[in-house]
Formats: sequence, C-alpha cells, structure tokens
Amino acid sequence: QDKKVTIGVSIPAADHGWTAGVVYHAERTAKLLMEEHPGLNVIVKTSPDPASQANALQDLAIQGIDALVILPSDPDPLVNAIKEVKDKGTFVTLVDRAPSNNDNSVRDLYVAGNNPALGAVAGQYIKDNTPDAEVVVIRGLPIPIDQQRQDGFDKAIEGSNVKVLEKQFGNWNRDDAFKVMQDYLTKYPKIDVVWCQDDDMAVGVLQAIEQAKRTDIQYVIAGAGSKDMIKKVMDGDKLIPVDVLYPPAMVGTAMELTAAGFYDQVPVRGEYILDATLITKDNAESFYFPDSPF
Amino acid sequence: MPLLEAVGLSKSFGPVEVLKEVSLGVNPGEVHAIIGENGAGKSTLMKLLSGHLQPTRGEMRIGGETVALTGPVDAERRGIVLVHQEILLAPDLTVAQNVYLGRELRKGLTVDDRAMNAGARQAVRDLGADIDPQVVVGRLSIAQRQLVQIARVLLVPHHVVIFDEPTASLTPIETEALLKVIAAIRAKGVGVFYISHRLPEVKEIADKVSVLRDGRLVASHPASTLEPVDMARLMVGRDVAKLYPDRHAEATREAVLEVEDFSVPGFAQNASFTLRKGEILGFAGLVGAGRTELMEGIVGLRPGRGGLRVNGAAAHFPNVDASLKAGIAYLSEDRKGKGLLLAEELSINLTLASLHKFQRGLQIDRARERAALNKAIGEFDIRAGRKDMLAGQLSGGNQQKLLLAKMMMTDPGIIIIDEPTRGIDIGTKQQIYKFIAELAAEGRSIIVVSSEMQELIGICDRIVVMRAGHVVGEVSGEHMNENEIVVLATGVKSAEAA
Amino acid sequence: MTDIAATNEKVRKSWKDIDLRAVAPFVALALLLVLGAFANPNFLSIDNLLNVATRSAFIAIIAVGATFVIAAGGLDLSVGSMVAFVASLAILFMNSGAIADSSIMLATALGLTIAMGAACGLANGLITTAWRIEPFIATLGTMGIYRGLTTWLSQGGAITLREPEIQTLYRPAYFGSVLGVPVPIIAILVTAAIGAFVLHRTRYGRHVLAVGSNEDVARYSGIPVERVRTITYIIQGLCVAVACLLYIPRLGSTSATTGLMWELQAITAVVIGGTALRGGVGRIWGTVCGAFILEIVGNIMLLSNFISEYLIVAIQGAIIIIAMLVQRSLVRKS
Amino acid sequence: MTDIAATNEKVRKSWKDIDLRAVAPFVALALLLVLGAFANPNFLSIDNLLNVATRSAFIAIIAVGATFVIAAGGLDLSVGSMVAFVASLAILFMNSGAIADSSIMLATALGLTIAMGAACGLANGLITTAWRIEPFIATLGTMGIYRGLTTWLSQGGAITLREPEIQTLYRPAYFGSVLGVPVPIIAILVTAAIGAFVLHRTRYGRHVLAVGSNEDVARYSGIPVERVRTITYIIQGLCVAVACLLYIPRLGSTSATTGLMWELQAITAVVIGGTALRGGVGRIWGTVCGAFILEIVGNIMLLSNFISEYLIVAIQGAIIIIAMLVQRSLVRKS
Ligand SMILES: Nc1ncnc2c1ncn2[C@@H]1O[C@H](COP(=O)(O)OP(=O)(O)OP(=O)(O)O)[C@@H](O)[C@H]1O
Ligand SMILES: Nc1ncnc2c1ncn2[C@@H]1O[C@H](COP(=O)(O)OP(=O)(O)OP(=O)(O)O)[C@@H](O)[C@H]1O
Ligand SMILES: [Mg+2]
Ligand SMILES: [Mg+2]
Repeated sequence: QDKKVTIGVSIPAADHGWTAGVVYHAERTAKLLMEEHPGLNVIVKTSPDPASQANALQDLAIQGIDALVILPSDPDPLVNAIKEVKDKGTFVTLVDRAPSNNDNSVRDLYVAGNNPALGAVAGQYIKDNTPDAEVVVIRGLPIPIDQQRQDGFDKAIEGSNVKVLEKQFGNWNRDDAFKVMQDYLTKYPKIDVVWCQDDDMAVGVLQAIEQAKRTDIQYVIAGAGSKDMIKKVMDGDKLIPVDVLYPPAMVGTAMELTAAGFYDQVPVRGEYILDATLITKDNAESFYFPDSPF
Repeated sequence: MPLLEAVGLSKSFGPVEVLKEVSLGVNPGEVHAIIGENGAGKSTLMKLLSGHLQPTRGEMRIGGETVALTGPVDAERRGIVLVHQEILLAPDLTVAQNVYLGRELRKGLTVDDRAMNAGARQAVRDLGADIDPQVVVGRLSIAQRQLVQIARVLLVPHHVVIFDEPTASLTPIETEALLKVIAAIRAKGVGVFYISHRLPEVKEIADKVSVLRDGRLVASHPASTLEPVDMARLMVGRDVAKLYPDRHAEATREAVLEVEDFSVPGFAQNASFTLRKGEILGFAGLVGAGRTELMEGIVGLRPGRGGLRVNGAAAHFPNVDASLKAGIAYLSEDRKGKGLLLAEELSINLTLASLHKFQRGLQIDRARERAALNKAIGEFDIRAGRKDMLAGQLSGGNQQKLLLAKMMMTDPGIIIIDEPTRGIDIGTKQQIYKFIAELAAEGRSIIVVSSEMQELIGICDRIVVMRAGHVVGEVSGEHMNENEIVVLATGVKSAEAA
Repeated sequence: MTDIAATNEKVRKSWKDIDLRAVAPFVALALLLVLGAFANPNFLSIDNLLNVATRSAFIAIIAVGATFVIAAGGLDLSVGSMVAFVASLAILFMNSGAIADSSIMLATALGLTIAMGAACGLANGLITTAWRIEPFIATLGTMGIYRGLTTWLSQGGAITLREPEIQTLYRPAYFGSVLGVPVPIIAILVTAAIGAFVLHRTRYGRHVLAVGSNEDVARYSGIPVERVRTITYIIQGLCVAVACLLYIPRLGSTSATTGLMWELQAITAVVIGGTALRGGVGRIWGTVCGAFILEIVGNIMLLSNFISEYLIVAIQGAIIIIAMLVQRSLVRKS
Repeated sequence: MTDIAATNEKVRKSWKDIDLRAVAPFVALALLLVLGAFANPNFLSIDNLLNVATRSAFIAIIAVGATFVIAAGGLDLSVGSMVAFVASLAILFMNSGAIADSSIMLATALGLTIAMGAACGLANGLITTAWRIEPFIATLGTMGIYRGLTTWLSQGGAITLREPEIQTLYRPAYFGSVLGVPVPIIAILVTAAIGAFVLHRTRYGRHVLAVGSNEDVARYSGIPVERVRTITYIIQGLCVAVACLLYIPRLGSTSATTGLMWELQAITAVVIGGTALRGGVGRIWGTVCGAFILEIVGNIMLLSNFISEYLIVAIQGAIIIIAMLVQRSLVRKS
C-alpha cells in the first residue's frame, strides 16, 4: 500500500561537533522514517567540501531520487548543482545554509536554523546582562554562515556599550580556540565575556581560562547545543550560564517534513525557520540528548 | 696454497654470460694484477670474489676450502675486502664517519668519534694524504674521495685486498704513495688483486698478471716476463704500437682564447694563459690544484672574474649556454655525475646540448636525432649494442666517447676536456687521443686537463702547470718531461718530491 | 661480443619494464571499474561514467601541470589555494561591471584568469629558483598566502558570480557538451594532449626531463636550469587557470575553502599515474588516469551502500595504497 | 707543502659554513622575538613565552620524530591523523573502566598509548619498506586510514575523557610544572635531548644519516637499510605517542579534526630547522627551534593589532618564506 519513494540526503562530513550531530540525527531520522514507511528508501551521504558535495548530488541523482534533502557545506557554490537536480523535477529541501539567492528556483522547502539569530541572541544576552562588557570573539571558519552569525551579533550590540576587543578565527576547532584564547588572555588584562559561537570551541576556551587562573571573565557564550555544554548549563556552571540553540536535529525535521509531503498529502513548501532559542538553566532539560555524539 | 681462489667461475646477467669459466687465485704476499679492456669483466670477477655478486657457475675457495659467500659483509668477515671502482661514500657524512660506516667504534652506548677521527686521520695519512677527518665527504675532490675509500677498506682486518682501479683518479704522487702502501701490505703476507689500465704501474707493482678478454681468462704470466706493450697486445688482441698520434706543431697561430688574471674565488687566483688556434694545450697539477674549477669558472659554471677574450673579443659567460654559443665546450671530469644522463637513451644524451639543431617547427625531429646517433657511433666508434640502450649501460670508455660526441654536436671551436681518459682501457685511449689530434688538425683548439703526465706529454703542444690555485709555469718543447712538470707542480726539487 | 649481447638483453628487459609501468595505472583503473560494477548496477551507466570523468576535470587538469613540476624535480603545494585565489579574482572582476557588454566582459575575464594563473605560477617559480627555497616550503608558504588573500577578498564570506547574463553565457563551459561529450572532458583531453606534446616532443620538454633527471648534467649541457624550472611552475599556473575556467561556471562562487586539499589530490594523481616524485620521468596520460582513479574511488564509495560514511576516508586511503601495490606487483612481475 | 696548507684553509672555511647553517634557525628565532617585542609589550612576558613554548610541544615533539624519518630519506604525512587515532583509542580505553584503580588504569593507558604509537609507526614503516611504496603516497594512504578510523570511533563526534578521577590525576601532565617550568616544555627538552643523542651519538643514528645520504653505500657497508628506515617510522610513532600523552590531558577529548594539518607543520618545522628533505642531514635542535618559530609567528599575529584576521594565514605563509630566506642569506654570506 505504501508508495515507493527514495529520498537522498546530502550533508557535510562530520568535521566538528555540530556536523557530527547533523550526521547523527540524519541517520537516526532515516532509520525511523524507513520503519514508519516500508516503501521509503532514504540514502544519506556525507561530503567533506562543496566540490565533492556537488559530486555527491550527481551520484544521488544517478540512483534515482524523488526528493533531495541537502544541508550544503557552503551554499553558494552548490546552487548550480542543486538546480541541476531540481530541474529534473526532484523535490528539493534545503536545510540551514541559504545561498545569497534563496528562492523557489533553488528549492521547494527551506528548513533552517537562524544563523543571524544565533549571533543576535548572544549579542542580546550580553547587552542585557553585562551592558558595559568588553568582549572577545572567536569566529569559526571564514565562510558565509560564520559571517551571518557575526553580522547578527554586531547588529544586536549596535549602539550599546558592549565593546568588541577583537575577533579571530578559531576554525570551529578546539585546539585552535585554545590557542586564540590563550593569546587573548595575554593580550587583554581584562576580558568580561567571550563569545565563541560554537560549543566545540568553548571546550578550548574554558581550558585556557582555567589554566590562566583568570577570574575577570564573567562568562562564555557558545552556541549549537551540545550535550556537554547543555549539561554545564543544567548544572549551573558559572562560566556557561546559557547556550544558544542551533540544533543539528534540524536536518531530521527537514527529512520528516519532506517525507510528510509524500505520504501525508500535506503540501509542504516555503520556509520553516527554527528559532535560535536561548538555553538557560530552566529549559535546558528539554534539549539534553545524552546519547547523541554531540 | 692460494688465499683466495676462483675455480671455473661464470657469471651471467640474464641469459648472457659476461664471465666464462675463469680460474685464478692469489697467494699470500702476492700482487696479482688483472687487466683487460673496458667491459672485459674485471669488476664482475672481483665482485664475485668479494661477495657482491653470486656466481652462476663455479666455486670459490678460501684457504683451499670451498665457500659460498652470502654477501659483502660475509666476505669482509672472512677478511676479503674490495675497493670499488666507483666511489661509494655517503656524501653527507664526514670522512671519519664514512671510514667507519657500518662498523663504528663504540664507547658504551655512544659512538667514539674521537677515536674514529684519530683512526681515520691516521688511515688517510698512511696513504700519503692529509684530509681533515671531520670534513664532509661531499666537499672533497674525486681524488680525495678515492683515498678515503681506500682508507676505509684498509681499516677492515683483511687477508685479501682487491683494488679495482684505485689509481684512476689519482695523480702520480698519490699513486706512488698508494703503491708503497700496497707493497707494505704485501710484505705482511696479504694477498692483493690489482686492477688498472695504467700498464707501467702494473709492471711496477705486480708479481703476476692475468688478462681477461670478453669474459675469458686469456693469459696469466709472471709480471717479470711482460712489458707494458705485451700487456696491451694481450688485452686488445692486436698490437698497440703507437699510443700517441703524430703531431706537427705549426709555428705562429692566432690566439683564440686569452685568459688574464682570472680568479675563481676559493679555488684559482689570477690565472693567465693563452690558447692558440689548432693547438692542444695541457693542464697539469696535483689533485686539488684547482684546474677543474678554473675551467668551470671560465665556461660559466662557477662565479669567476678576470679578463677573458675569445677570438680577440672580450667575453664573460654567466652560464654554459653562453659559453657554448661562443663556441666553447667543456667536458666534465665527472662523466657519470655531470656528463651524461645515465638513465636516458644514447640519442637523448647525444643531442642534449644542441637540441636547437634538431627542431622541426615546434617538435624535435626524432628521425634526425637517430641519424645523428648513427653518425656519431660511426665517427667516434661508440660500441653500443643497441641504438636504444641507456647511457648508463655503456662501458666507461664508450661513455667518454659519447660525451665527446655530445659536446662536439655543438660544433665548438674551443674544446676543454677534463680527464679525458680516466678509467679507460689502452685501446680506447689510443682512439681518444686520435680524435683529439684530429680535432686540432681541423683547426679547433683544445685544452686537456689531465693528471696523467704521460698523456699530456704525448699529445700536447704546451703544458700549463698549476699549483694550489696558481698558474706556476708552462713547459713546451724539450722541457716537456715529467721531471720538469713535477718540479713545478709540487714546488720542490724532484729529488725531494720522489 | 658477449658484451653487446648482455646489454641488449638488459635494454629489452628495461623496455618491457617501462611499458608495463606506463600501463599499470590503466590496469588499476580497469580493476576499479569492475569493482564499481559490483558495487552498484548504475555505476557503469554512461551517465555516471560521464559524470565522474567530467568532475575529475579540475584535478586532472591541475595534475597535468603538476606532472611538469614534479618531472623537473619540483613540487607545488599551492595549487589548491591558487584555484581559490584566481577564481575569486576572476569572479570579482566579472562582478565589477567594468565592461558593459557581457560577451566582451566574459572574454576579458577569461584572458585575465589565464594571466593571473601564469603570474601565480611565476611567483612560485621565482621563489623556488631565484631565492633557492625548497619547493616544499616555498609553495607551502604561497599556499598560505593565496588562501589568506582569498579569505581577505571574500571578507570571510563567499564570492558569488552575480551577473545573470554572464552566468547564462558562461554556463555551457562546464555544463555544455560537444557531440555528446561534456566540455570538461574535452578540456581534459586537450590539456593532456598539449601537455604530452610539450613534454615528450619539444625541446623544452626534453629539458624538463633532463633537469629532473640530473640537474648537474643539465647545467653542464648548457640548459638554463632555473628558467626551465620556473617555466614548469608557470605551466602549473596555467593549468590551474584552466581548471578555474571550468570551476567558475560549475559552482559560480568561491570561498576560503575552495580547492582545499586539491594539492594532495593532484600529487597523488601524478604519482598513481607513474611519475616518480624524485623527478626525471613524466607520464601525462598516466596522470590523467590517476585523476580518474581518485574520482572513481570516491564515486564507488558514494554509490555503494554498505560502507559507513565515517569510514569513507579510511577506505580511500587504503585504496590508494592498494592501487600502488597493484602497480608495483605488475612492474615487478615483468 | 702548499697543497696541504691549501686544503686546511678550505676545510676550516667549510666548517664555519656548517656552523652557520646550524645557527641560522636560531637567528631567525631571535629576529622574531625582536619583532614580537615591537608588536606587543606583553609578548616578551614570561607567561606568554611559556604559553607559546608549551603549546609548541605537540608539533615540536612530533617534529623530532619527523627529523629521523626525513634524515633517513623518508616522509610521514600521517602524523596528524595518527595523533587523533592514538589519542582516541587511549581515551576510549580510559573510559572503558577495564581497570578499577585509577592510577593503575592511567599507567596502563599511558603504556598502551606508547605501544599504539609504535604500532602505527611500524605499519607506516612496513608499507614503505616492505611494499616499497613511495613514502609520500604510503603515508598519504595511512593518513586517510587513521583519520577515517578516528571518525568512525567517534561516530563523527567527540571522544571525551569521562572519569573525573583520572582527569584530576592526569591533568598535571599538561598543566603542571616542575620548578616553574611547565611539563610540556620539559617533555620537549627531554625528547629532543634523547633524539639528538640517538641521532648524533649512537651507531643507529649514524646509520640513519648514511641511509638518507646514499642508500647504496649504506647497503654495501652492511647496514640493514630497510630495518633502519622502518625504525625511523617507529621512532616517529613513539614521538606521536608522547605528543598524545600531552594532548589528552589538555582538552580531555579528541574528534575527527584533532591534529588536522599537523603533518605539514611538523615537516615545516623540520625544514626551517635546517634539515633538508632529501635526507642525509638531521638537526634535532634546529627542528625544535623551527617548531617554536611556527608557534611564535601565530602568537605575534594574534598579539599585534594591525593585522586583519582575514590575512593571518597569508602573513604566516609569507613569514615561513622569509624565515627560509634569512637562513639562506646567512649561509650564503659565510
Ligand atoms: N648488473 C649488470 N647487469 C647486466 N650486465 C652487467 C651488469 N654489470 C656488468 N654488466 C656487464 O658485464 C660486462 C663486464 O662488466 P665489468 O664491469 O666487469 O667490466 P670491466 O672489465 O670492469 O670494465 P671497466 O674496465 O670499464 O671497468 C659488461 O658488458 C657490462 O655491461
Ligand atoms: N664544494 C666544495 N667546497 C669546498 N671545497 C671544495 C669543493 N669542491 C672541491 N673542493 C676543493 O677544491 C680543491 C680543488 O678541486 P679539484 O680537486 O677538483 O681540483 P683539480 O685541480 O681539478 O684536481 P683534480 O681534477 O685532479 O682532482 C680540492 O682541494 C677540493 O677539496
Ligand atoms: Mg670495472
Ligand atoms: Mg679536476
């Protein structure tokens, strides 16, 4: 009775914690969906960079897919490849990372965390809680989503007394973040807040602070919602009072919505933007997945 | 009873036998010389005797007992050591480190560098040379490396020593010292195999002479019964009556290359000399006199400064390309390292310095290259089995001829040949001398740098002598004799020099 | 003349040897095709094979240049960053609107891309030859420089081709095909054919191999060693530029991560193709085959459904080693 | 005897030469320190310098091993992945709770780490020597294998040390200090001292240099070339293991990105330190100095205020080239 449908899922390879979470949730959802719909086949493929992701799209198309769920490693370079698939009549769901031209010619459905909001929520929190804070920023890799987060952050603190001392790239890598933080600590005798955008990097930042035995840092704001950081929020860690949610589980949401379009006869189209929720001690419990790798 | 004996030894590479049923041996206190043309199989035989190669047939006896050597290390353990024809040293290690490589002296956990330096210094000194044991081998001249290599081998406890052309790159002085060392080890009851293309030297040192031809032992005589001419005849299979070609020097000729106050920093200072049209000019000197470097400086291979006039016009060559364009070709003494691409075909080597002559449109004309090779093979009597063989597969003498042919492709008016006959058999030598004389007769001018005084005297019109980077004199006419050259080259009276 | 006979034997043997060495990568490729056919029935479809060949274009074309550099005894680690840098500059130029007419603009941009590739190559060449810095380190340095400049040009974001007219005009350069053969495949074949011609049939190519085989011999033969080496880097730069010309219409945008690790892939393609890293030998067609092999390995990984995606990198690594082993054992058996 | 005098003169000169080559990296380091002092007054503070030296420990220690491999004429591109793989296994073992007592557990884990490092090195060594695959390709292959296995072990995520007791016990291995000197710095010095001793004072070290200088000569001298080479890879593996021992207590976790690109950094440190990639020469202390230089360049970048964050990579690249130039010109002037 069940329709035969094949959904291809193309996501970045697990190159840091967040993408690892994406892979985890993609696989988990794929299994659940296939149990639910016996006619459904979900193929999940990971790729380390835009060029190979473009290749992966071709390879998925070769296998004959009815829908594509794609979380691009870098959206702009993949637009052509996505269009190629879409032009064959395949239903395209774009997850998280939007190209500069994000309209119906590229995708049918857009499910996203809100990158600018991730920056904005962090900026807002800092502005509200420590209005005169001197902040150091550790960015990710120099690619567009990082820029969007940074822009959101800058906009949020615009006109306030919050002062950004410096921004540097930590490449979403714990070791690099550790080094950058060590050097910040050397360079600035007083730092109030660290915004490091990503939970992986927070691990390095916290170690650097602990090693320097510095007490001037009031707190660190990271983002994404890894189980380790949410645990810290739950436990009331002074340095990690909050975390900004940017759930890797959104890929699962996108897959569920896409499948629903085939099986539930509900027209799914347009944009679903997930909020960049601020995780606090109060709501942390509901975002805690202890067996996720992230 | 012979210390080391070969009984019916044969060796094949693939289906081809390069050594056929050779039986010979060496007794305690005997110097047994092995002579033969390039490619006759001398080195192959010696490698069999020292465990570097395994025989295809036949056997070896040490002290009358049949043994199968498993490798060079095994041979060394049994007291059989080989001085290789090629220089086998690690260029980045020091003299002492090379001398003791593989059998370092130890003091507890560490190597005993102090003892090894002292030992190496003494070992080199025993050979009549003085080389700092702590200097890196890559910085030594070929002759110095050869001495280090000999020193290295002689430090192994030995009953039999095999020398494969040890004097090819030595000057008479060092040769003299080496021959003394050989006499000394002979006196201790050690057996010596000795290979050389320098027949007078063989006559001087050997007790017994064996001749290989095409892999076969063709004669074995007491040295006392053979004169160098007899040896040459046995080797080549015909009479080698006249080694040096006849030359009749013309009187006044114009200068084609004038060198004035030319210096190559660190090697040669204020050298001046003149080369005339159609002339063969020799350069003599001891090892390290700086002849090679002076020539390399002139053709633009090393930074040099000073006056240089080619055919009357002032010149300066920043690189070989420029000197070739001016009609000067330089043949390196290091033909394996700097002369030929050993892993490439003959034709590629032949045309490398003159490729522009083989262009047709954008392409290289392969057919013309092959034709040139055929011509060169005929003209220079290059003995190559196949036209498409690799340069490294030619025997040493034929490599030298190929190098000569290669540089002659550039049609130079001035040819500088460094050590033209190093390691080359007497028949081939005769040919090379003939080529040189013919080139001069064509009106080309030739500089021959050589450590073999006899050949300089035999083919040159004049000889310039260098010592420690300086031109110290020039001999010609009846002054062109060994005594005079040695006096100039060493700076001491001949009585002391000997 | 036993001597000659012996040498003959050797020569014949060594020739067989060389032939097999040249054939080995193609054998490895054939084995992979068989493996692929087992992994997925779609693998041998024309569509899939054309796809794979098409997308190997970037690495294959870059690797043709790398063959020159390596044959001359050099190495270029900067090619991946160079792609990012040159392509970024080209897109910025096309976005600048400096020329009103789209086709003239495109033509100028293409010319400029080629020129910039050559300039980047020249810079690499001069640093290694005139300043005498080991190629590994010199190009590691320029790898950082080109990548850093790209990040700076893009201000951390992406550089995207904006003009729709140019896009439409330019698109066929990657997606078009001539007589059913996709343009990138034609580009590979033409580049490789020119490369093979230059390396094996011209004077310059002979000089490249001589320099890589023995620098001293080359210098003593009057070959301008430094110039020959520098030009190999320029050729590498030109190949990178050609790859950029195909890259821009495909992805239409660059960022700081464009071309990451391509240098390792290009070098791997060259080595799998039978060119030794020590120089003196160059096999252009082997290199192209090596690039196909790399791409096919990735394709098989993706098409087969029994490999955990976490292990893909590990299996790719293993396959590279196995490909070299196949080659080795073939050559040894001969 | 003019002849002898002349030789002596020349020899003395060449010695000066060698000394300067060994000194050159330290001169470059000194210049950087001066530059750093201008960039930021905090740069020369003890704290900062200790920080920098401490965090250079990973690369410095790995590079000591790389010096052996390179001196013997090899290359190892897999070290970065090997760090990730070995450290991940070690953490997994510590998390397994196989041994109840924390200190025994820790001691066993340390021993196991060393053993695993040696095993990974042995694998590299055997692939290059027994299978005769070019080191570049062989270790590129194992680089993929080790990295892929790490990704698979971590299922793409992080592997984090769980036992708090072990953590407390282990922490001082990175964060502790002896007489004011941080443990990692001591580890660098001890590793380098042992490395220098082995390379320059023991028979094995001599053989390593001989093999790298001329393989045939080494073979004729009765040196077991293959074994010597294989052991250099094992030494490299041991050094990686030591780096892991310091790495684990620092962040207490690993992921698929641990040690990314460290191989290039280690090789750069070795070359900046004065060891040539062609083999035959090895300068352990130069290597350590090279690792410091790399780390200090990054540190100066961050501490100075006039460099756009986008350009850091570019300037790092430029500085590597300049460091090599300084070295070159020093050596040439002599
Ligand atoms: N490894 C090898 N494989 C094949 N043929 C070889 C090999 N080594 C030597 N030969 C051939 O064996 C023959 C004898 O060579 P060998 O080196 O013994 O000559 P030689 O008498 O020492 O000559 P020279 O005076 O030039 O040193 C030559 O034809 C040579 O080409
Ligand atoms: N790279 C180098 N650095 C320092 N000294 C060197 C270097 N190369 C050679 N020498 C020294 O320069 C001197 C002259 O070299 P060389 O022996 O080539 O001169 P030559 O007169 O041509 O002698 P021959 O050709 O007979 O050996 C030697 O003492 C040698 O040790
Ligand atoms: Mg011989
Ligand atoms: Mg000389």
